[in-house]
Amino acid sequence: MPVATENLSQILYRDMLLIRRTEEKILELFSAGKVGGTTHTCIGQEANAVALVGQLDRQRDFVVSNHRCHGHYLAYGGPLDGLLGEILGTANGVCGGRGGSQHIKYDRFQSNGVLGGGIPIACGMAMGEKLKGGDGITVVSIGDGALGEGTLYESLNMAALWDLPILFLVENNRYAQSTPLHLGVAGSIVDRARPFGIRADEIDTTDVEELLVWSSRAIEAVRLERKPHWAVMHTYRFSAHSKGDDTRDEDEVRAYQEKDPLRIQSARLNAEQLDEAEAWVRDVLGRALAACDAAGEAMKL
Amino acid sequence: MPVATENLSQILYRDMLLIRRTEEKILELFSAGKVGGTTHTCIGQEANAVALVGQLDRQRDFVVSNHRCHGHYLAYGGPLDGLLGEILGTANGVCGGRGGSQHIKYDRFQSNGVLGGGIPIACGMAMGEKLKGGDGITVVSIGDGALGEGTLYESLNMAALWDLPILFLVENNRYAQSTPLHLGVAGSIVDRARPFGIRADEIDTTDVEELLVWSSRAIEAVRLERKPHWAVMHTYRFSAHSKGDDTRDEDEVRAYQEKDPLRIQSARLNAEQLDEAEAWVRDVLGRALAACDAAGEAMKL
Amino acid sequence: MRVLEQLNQSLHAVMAERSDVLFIGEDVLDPYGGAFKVSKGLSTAFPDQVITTPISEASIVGLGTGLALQGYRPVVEIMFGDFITLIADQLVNQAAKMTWMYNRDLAVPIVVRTPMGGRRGYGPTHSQTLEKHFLGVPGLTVLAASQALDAGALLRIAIEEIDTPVLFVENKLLYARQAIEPGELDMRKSDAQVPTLTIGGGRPDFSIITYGDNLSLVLEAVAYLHEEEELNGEILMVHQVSPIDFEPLRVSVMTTRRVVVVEEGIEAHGWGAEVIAGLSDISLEAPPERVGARSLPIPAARGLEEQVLPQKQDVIDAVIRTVDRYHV
Amino acid sequence: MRVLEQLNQSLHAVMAERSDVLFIGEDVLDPYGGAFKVSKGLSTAFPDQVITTPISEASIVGLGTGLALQGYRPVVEIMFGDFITLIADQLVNQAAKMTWMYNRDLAVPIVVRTPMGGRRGYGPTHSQTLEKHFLGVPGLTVLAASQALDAGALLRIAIEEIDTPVLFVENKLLYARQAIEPGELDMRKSDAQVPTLTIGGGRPDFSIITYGDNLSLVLEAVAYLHEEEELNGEILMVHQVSPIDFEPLRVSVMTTRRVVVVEEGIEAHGWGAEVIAGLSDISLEAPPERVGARSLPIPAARGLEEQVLPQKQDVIDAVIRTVDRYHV
Ligand SMILES: Cc1ncc(C[n+]2csc(CCOP(=O)(O)OP(=O)(O)O)c2C)c(N)n1
Ligand SMILES: Cc1ncc(C[n+]2csc(CCOP(=O)(O)OP(=O)(O)O)c2C)c(N)n1
Ligand SMILES: [Mg+2]
Ligand SMILES: [Mg+2]
Repeated sequence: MPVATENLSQILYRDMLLIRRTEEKILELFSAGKVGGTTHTCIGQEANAVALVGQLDRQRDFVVSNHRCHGHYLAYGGPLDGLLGEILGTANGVCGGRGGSQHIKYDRFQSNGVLGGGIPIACGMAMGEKLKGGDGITVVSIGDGALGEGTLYESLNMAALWDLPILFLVENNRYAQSTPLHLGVAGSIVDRARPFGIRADEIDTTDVEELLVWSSRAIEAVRLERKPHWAVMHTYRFSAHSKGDDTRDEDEVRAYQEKDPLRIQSARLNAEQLDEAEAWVRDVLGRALAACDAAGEAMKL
Repeated sequence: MPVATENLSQILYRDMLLIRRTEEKILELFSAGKVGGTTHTCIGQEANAVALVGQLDRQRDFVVSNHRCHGHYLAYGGPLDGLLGEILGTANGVCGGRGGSQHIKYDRFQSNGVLGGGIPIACGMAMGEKLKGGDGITVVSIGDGALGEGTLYESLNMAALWDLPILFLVENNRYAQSTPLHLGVAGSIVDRARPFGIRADEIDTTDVEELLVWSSRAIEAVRLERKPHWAVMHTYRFSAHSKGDDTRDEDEVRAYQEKDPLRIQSARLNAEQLDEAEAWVRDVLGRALAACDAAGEAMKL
Repeated sequence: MRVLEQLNQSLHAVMAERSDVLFIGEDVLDPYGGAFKVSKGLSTAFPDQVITTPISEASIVGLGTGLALQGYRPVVEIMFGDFITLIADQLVNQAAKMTWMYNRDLAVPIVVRTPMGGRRGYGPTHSQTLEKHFLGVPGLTVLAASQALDAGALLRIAIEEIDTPVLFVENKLLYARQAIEPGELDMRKSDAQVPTLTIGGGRPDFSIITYGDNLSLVLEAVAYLHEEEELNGEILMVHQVSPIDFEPLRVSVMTTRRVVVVEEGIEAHGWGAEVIAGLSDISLEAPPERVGARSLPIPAARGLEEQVLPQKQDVIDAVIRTVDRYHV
Repeated sequence: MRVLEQLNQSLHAVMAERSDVLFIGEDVLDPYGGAFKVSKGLSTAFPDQVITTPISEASIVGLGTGLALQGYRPVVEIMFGDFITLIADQLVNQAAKMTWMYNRDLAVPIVVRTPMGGRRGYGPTHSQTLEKHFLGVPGLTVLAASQALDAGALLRIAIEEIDTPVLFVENKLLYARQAIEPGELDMRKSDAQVPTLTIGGGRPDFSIITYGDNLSLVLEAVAYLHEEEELNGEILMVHQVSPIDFEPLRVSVMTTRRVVVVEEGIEAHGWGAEVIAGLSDISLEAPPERVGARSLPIPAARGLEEQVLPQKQDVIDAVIRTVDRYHV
């Protein structure tokens, strides 16, 4: 647990580190054959999750995530053992092992593996909140690849027509599976929402502290003005799309790794703080895995 | 048949008049219970069809139209008796009575009643033409209401990515069925294509001669540059959405009728020319109806 | 009262009672009141509960799902049943899966209403009976209104009582038909949440299983067979099209041992296939019969449309085959 | 050779022969070569014939339809069969209708290929067997590859010979399976354009009708029943899932009078219902049996997935019921 003396930089680092180590562990478990199916890790993109989703208020805000959802889930505050259990197919999985890596629901957070499918649902959730007069917002996360799905534009139109309090979090990691941006996305990403009359903004950084300030403005805009917002984060993933299916140029990946959000953030911490974070994460992760072991295979239909 | 001495203004008027009188006849036949189903007439929008579709080259250009397709069909050069037969369900219908008012194919022209459905198909036709190295273009027509369908944006993305020779003809008649523009379409119509990197242009006139010049530029841009173009025509329909289901403000309709494209064009003609046009249309329409009578009810499956 | 009024009045009543019921669809505002007028008056009476939408079928169903997750009970209208192809992903991969997939006590009480069917000359993309493609989807309930059971009451069950997504099918021709008054026909009601009706008295010679507006032509066929052939028919009017409650069907067929299934959708891989398969452990006097549309798009011209869609005579012929034909 | 190589090599061959065959899909370029590697090498060998697309399932099928209208023979890959919900409108209301609706001699030779099925732990939206929702669509042909018939040859028929749109179903597990060599099994081929295989010699006691990768568990079940119960099974391997060619099925069932239909999709309203209904004029010794998935989404965890999808034991039990059970 965070200790009282921890400062914001430490907390951000620790939260990103937890995501990083969890994703690494998941890939390791996959390689060891301990998990079936598929999974999509967000290594390299942790700062987005922590900066934006991490700032939401779990008591009132909603998140609709996609296939690459682990980081969003953890930043939202979803229990780690529930996530690992879900992926391992143990009985403590947050959805009892039914959903698996891509289909998770916890409190006001949910994800689904069909690209584009969650976007209009997020609009409905935002509209529900609006009708109730609540001040919660809904965040729906999509990648650059999901810009190909028509439901996105149908939803932008609805969100604008009805002033829905929804934040479109667009994580442009420059690839959709194996497809580089220029083969899948014509023109501009940030402009895609503008013709609908939706405010749009973009940021190209992996510095979690910069992202935090930028995200906080985006969140507050939606929360206070009760209008949609299109927030594009240019980013990069270091891990493969799912498991080992990486065809990107190694030099390119290496170049982006220079901007590893953890590296950037670690520069703000001293050695002791870094060790402390590692130790904390190791402990939390260890306990979560133990909980999965103890729970045993999910067998209850 | 057009007489040798006819000038362009006359031809444009006559072509629009043919559409107008045909649509009026169709509505009359409906009211008389001679036709089942539904139909969507384009009274008030004739100038768009004549100016844009009428300029296409039937030997090489393709048209994918929608539910409001009669004017496009006639401007393209589809046979009148085939259209009337199709709507009346007589054996001479251009599709043997199977398609009816909304589902027509003739040569390189086709229409379908599911909004948005034809747009990606038009992209495929444009791509086929491109692959063959032909210089035909594909025109796909949509209304303001169809801006709600996601396939449109999926198609804009494809058209831009692959430089497809396709012209998006957007007829904004300010209503989708009973729904006024502001309840269905957020933001800007002309801008909707721009984030994809597609050139877009708009025109707000019912003067067929102005539209002709503007359309010819749009067509030539696609034909020569082999790139998509988004062409928005602001217009108005005088008839009901389909048959008698009109809930628009009468004053509003009347105000727009001031700008009746036929009235505007008739000012360029003398009384004799006007009479000539009426006579010609009466004759052509009479013969087409007679052909339907002679063909008898479509009974062959 | 016509079925249209039953539906409309029921919506008025339930929306007056409950502010959590929302009506969503294209062109649903007054004075237009929806393409088939089911929503007439709603936007005037309940302006805050009616949402007219852009033409975005997939997304308005998604919108409804999100609202359902927020505790509302949305009723989404798809203007023509032919367009449910556009909402397949939202129903099958989203709304219907949520409760079970997330392992949550999560109601997703969205009702998607849509007019289906032909016989009005609307042509190939406005006349189909496509619900057959949405049967047997886990977590999705498919209901169909009829003249025989108060359609407004059925809609209310869908809105208020069923916590899964519901696809609620209304046949276009049904709107203008008079509801059958209690007592007008001899009928018994099963006691399932969504009842099946068993229509017809006396000792039946054959069973006809059907749903929706097919009842009208089935009634005519049964009357004809009674008068001309002295055959007594029992009609099983199903209202929950999927999943099927086989109990009342079995009771009838075990008595008659002759069965005809009638549907307006294309016969091949249709609803009738499941009915017959589900009854296939019953030993019948004659092979079961199916009456449905031919495997063709629905043509616009009247004379053609008639040739594709099932007619009264097809039902009569099928029943007679169950009397004359034997298993091979 | 594995089924994956059969498909891939066939595509290489047909694309080398014909420049009108185009391969369209998401992530289909080398070196990636498609999510399941069916397109491996194609973009290198035929750069002008391979189009990698944005993630726009509906529109890439529309694109293919437009290309088909232009005289091309496009093969469109949908990355997971679960996403065919997104292309329902393009297939049902557009591609499949055109020829007949326009009353034209108009070929729409688009092939939509997609990997279906579970047993790999992919979870609720990446494991389904959804082709059942696309059966009985006029103008649409649904084929399924198997180990028993050269899958590459079947795909070539779809591409070159069938002029209607084809939904071509490939089971994910099938890719890695070895194709059954001619002579390896005792089998006869029907002489339809898309053949049904009748597998098994001797005097059969029961018929199993199935398609796709179900063959692997059916073969195991049949072997078990032969060894342990001395029951002889005949397997009908269907490759044209819709419309069904009933002839070879009838021949077998008229002999055995015991039939089990096996499919991986959800049993209710599934393919098996049509098979049983289509054979329902044949007098059987015992009620026909269906084996399919339970009416639940497909869970991710292995132990759970097994409980939902049909297993070998389910087939064995069903066959035994046809021996032990009687009509009511
Ligand atoms: C409708 C649909 N089509 C295809 C897929 C397969 N798929 C899963 S992730 C993915 C790429 C998504 O790219 P992007 O949106 O950029 O997100 P990223 O993976 O880069 O985070 C694809 C094609 C899917 N899950 N859903
Ligand atoms: C997918 C789909 N949804 C709904 C309809 C019913 N419908 C037919 S025309 C129409 C309005 C279309 O408006 P617009 O695109 O502006 O064209 P206009 O009728 O004004 O020419 C609607 C809702 C349809 N045909 N297809
Ligand atoms: Mg991406
Ligand atoms: Mg309009």
